[in-house]
Amino acid sequence: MDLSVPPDITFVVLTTVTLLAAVMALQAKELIYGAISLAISFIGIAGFFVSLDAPYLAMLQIAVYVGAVVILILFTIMLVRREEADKDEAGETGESAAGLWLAGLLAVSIAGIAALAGPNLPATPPPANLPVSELGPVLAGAYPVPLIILALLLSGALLGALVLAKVDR
Amino acid sequence: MVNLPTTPADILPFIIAVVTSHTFITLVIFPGFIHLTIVVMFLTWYERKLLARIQLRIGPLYAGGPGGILQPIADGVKLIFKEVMIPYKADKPLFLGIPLALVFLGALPFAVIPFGQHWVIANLDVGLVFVFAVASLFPSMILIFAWASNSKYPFLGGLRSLFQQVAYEIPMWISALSVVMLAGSLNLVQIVNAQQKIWFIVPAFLSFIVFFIASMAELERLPFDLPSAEPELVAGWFTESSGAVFMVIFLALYMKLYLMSSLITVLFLGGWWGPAFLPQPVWFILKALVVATIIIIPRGVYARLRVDLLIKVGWTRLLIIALANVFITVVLLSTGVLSAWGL
Amino acid sequence: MPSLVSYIIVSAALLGIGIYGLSVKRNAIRILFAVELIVNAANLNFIAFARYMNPPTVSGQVIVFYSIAAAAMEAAVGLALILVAFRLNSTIDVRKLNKLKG
Amino acid sequence: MTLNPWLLIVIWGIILIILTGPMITLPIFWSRRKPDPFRDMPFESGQVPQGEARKRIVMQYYPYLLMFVVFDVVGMFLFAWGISFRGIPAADSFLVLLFLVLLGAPLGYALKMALQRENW
Repeated sequence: MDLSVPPDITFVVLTTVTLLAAVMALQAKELIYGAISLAISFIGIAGFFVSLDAPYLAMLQIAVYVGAVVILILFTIMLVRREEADKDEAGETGESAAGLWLAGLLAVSIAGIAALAGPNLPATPPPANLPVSELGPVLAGAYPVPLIILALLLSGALLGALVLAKVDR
Repeated sequence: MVNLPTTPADILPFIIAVVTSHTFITLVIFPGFIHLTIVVMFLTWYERKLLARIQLRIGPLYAGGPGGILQPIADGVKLIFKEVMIPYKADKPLFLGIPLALVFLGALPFAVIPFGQHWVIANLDVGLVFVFAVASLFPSMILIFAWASNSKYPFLGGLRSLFQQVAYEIPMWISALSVVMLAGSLNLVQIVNAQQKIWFIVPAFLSFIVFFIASMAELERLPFDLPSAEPELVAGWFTESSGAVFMVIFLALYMKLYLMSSLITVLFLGGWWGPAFLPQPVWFILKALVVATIIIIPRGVYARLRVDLLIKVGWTRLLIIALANVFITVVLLSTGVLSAWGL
Repeated sequence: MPSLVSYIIVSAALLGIGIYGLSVKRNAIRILFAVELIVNAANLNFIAFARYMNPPTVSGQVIVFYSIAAAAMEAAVGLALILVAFRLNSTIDVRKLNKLKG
Repeated sequence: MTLNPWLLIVIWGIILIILTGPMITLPIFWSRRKPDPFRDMPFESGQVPQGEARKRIVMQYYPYLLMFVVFDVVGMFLFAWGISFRGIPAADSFLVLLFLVLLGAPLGYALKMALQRENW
């Protein structure tokens, strides 16, 4: 979507917010701050969705992730005792370095492959004509089997989580 | 499009052009900040006066003008000069930051609420979902604030508030679904435009009832004000707040009251449509204030429910009524009964 | 508008952060955070590719819809599992949850 | 000239931050702050607080929270279907109905479980 500001500013701001918040989500000392950073990171992703012409998905992202999943996470953090939840996280230093290497290698290789393939990938998007109302028919009609599987997944997850969480006597 | 100034002489005309542009006026003056501040301050005074009348009291009287109408300003000045108390061992950044986030989130959805055919800040295609998505951030904010206070009453109140708002959000969405189907759009301006001939309260009456009850529960108004039940929990999740923090939370709550009244007006009561002798925004604000009055009145009249009953009602009765109305809407739309009104 | 490659790079960075958390963190809730970040990285890629297709297609958004639904359910079940683990072992450190180790 | 609505929302958000932010940040500067263990004590009707404040979590309403997460997704799906209800063929709408019916059974069971107090 043309934001009538230099779009690179939008992109840079969103990237900074999303990635910094993602790092904070994993590194923040208290888990509550981690959860809040995770929420901010999700909102950043929603901002990406808006700039990529998928406003409905952005709203879905905020409503489902920030509105619902983060509440569940907060609830669990508060239920699990605090001193337990905030216990020293850093494993052995060697382990942490190995994790950093693994993650860095993976990210850099994917980014490298993307950059190598860059000339073949489209640099500018085609003009958009995707009104929100186009999502409905495809969602409801084009994929009937996934839809039913989604219903089964939702019911399975609901019942499964309930049965897990209930107290056995 | 106004060109950016290049010479010093151009700066003054540039500023004048910006300030008189419709965008600037919508942002700052009419549906924007000044209008919002005035209405919210009026609502705080209005609620006190109304409740006083119901209970045969007088209410605010001395602070300026007729009926103490300057009382909100006096309150604001008092609160802003009080000490900012932070409870022992409270989480300071969250304790101070969450109230600001609450008032921000309460005011953000006003960007998409249309107060008139052209009196809207951002004519957004997914406006309704935007309002719901922003409103769905409230419960987690309240929970974090209650947690940050490090005190028992706020924490209990915050948990109650969380469960209550969560229980009523889904019935609210499903009842709004009927309206979306009737209007065929999520754009709030188009939803109001579709109501030119018939207000949606008529074909979607059950939805209106559900939406109204659910918004009362979301606003924690009596008879649903369990999170701040005074005899048990003092002031609920904002027990520990005082001074400026309290003022900001108070503003956020009234902002949300006005937001919900406006949303009901947009979805069910025909938005700005009304006889032409008054301008559109006046009709809108009148309707919203009437809705706010109906939301406020039970506070002077009713007792409150028990919390488990409350949550149960939300999930059993209201959800089913809302779904029933969706099916009614499906039938109405597929049989074409409403085609006389252009739906 | 930025090119498709820049979106892929952002997504790869998010994936890297997620993988790091997944491999290093010991707190079960943090591991869940990492999984959510990885899912989000994938979603970002789907939306970006769908937008840069010519003509832009809505199917990418549908896939992301399913993905968000699945990720939300995964979080719900995962948090219930963490609850049970905490109730049984009074810890959520994944390295201490080793009862099956024998 | 019409700006992009999302840009307008961002501008509105910035205006809000600028104009509401001082309401808390300024009083912090000018308010007298002298830490005093008695005044900073959490409010408990004059009693001295005992134990930790953040411990009493009620599990009783947890199932409703789970139902909320599930029906959040369903609600958003139904909105997407509702906007273009007129443009969707009846067979597809019937599929959506089937989707809802499939979800009705677990919802009923979850409610039944949630209402059994001894489970929580």
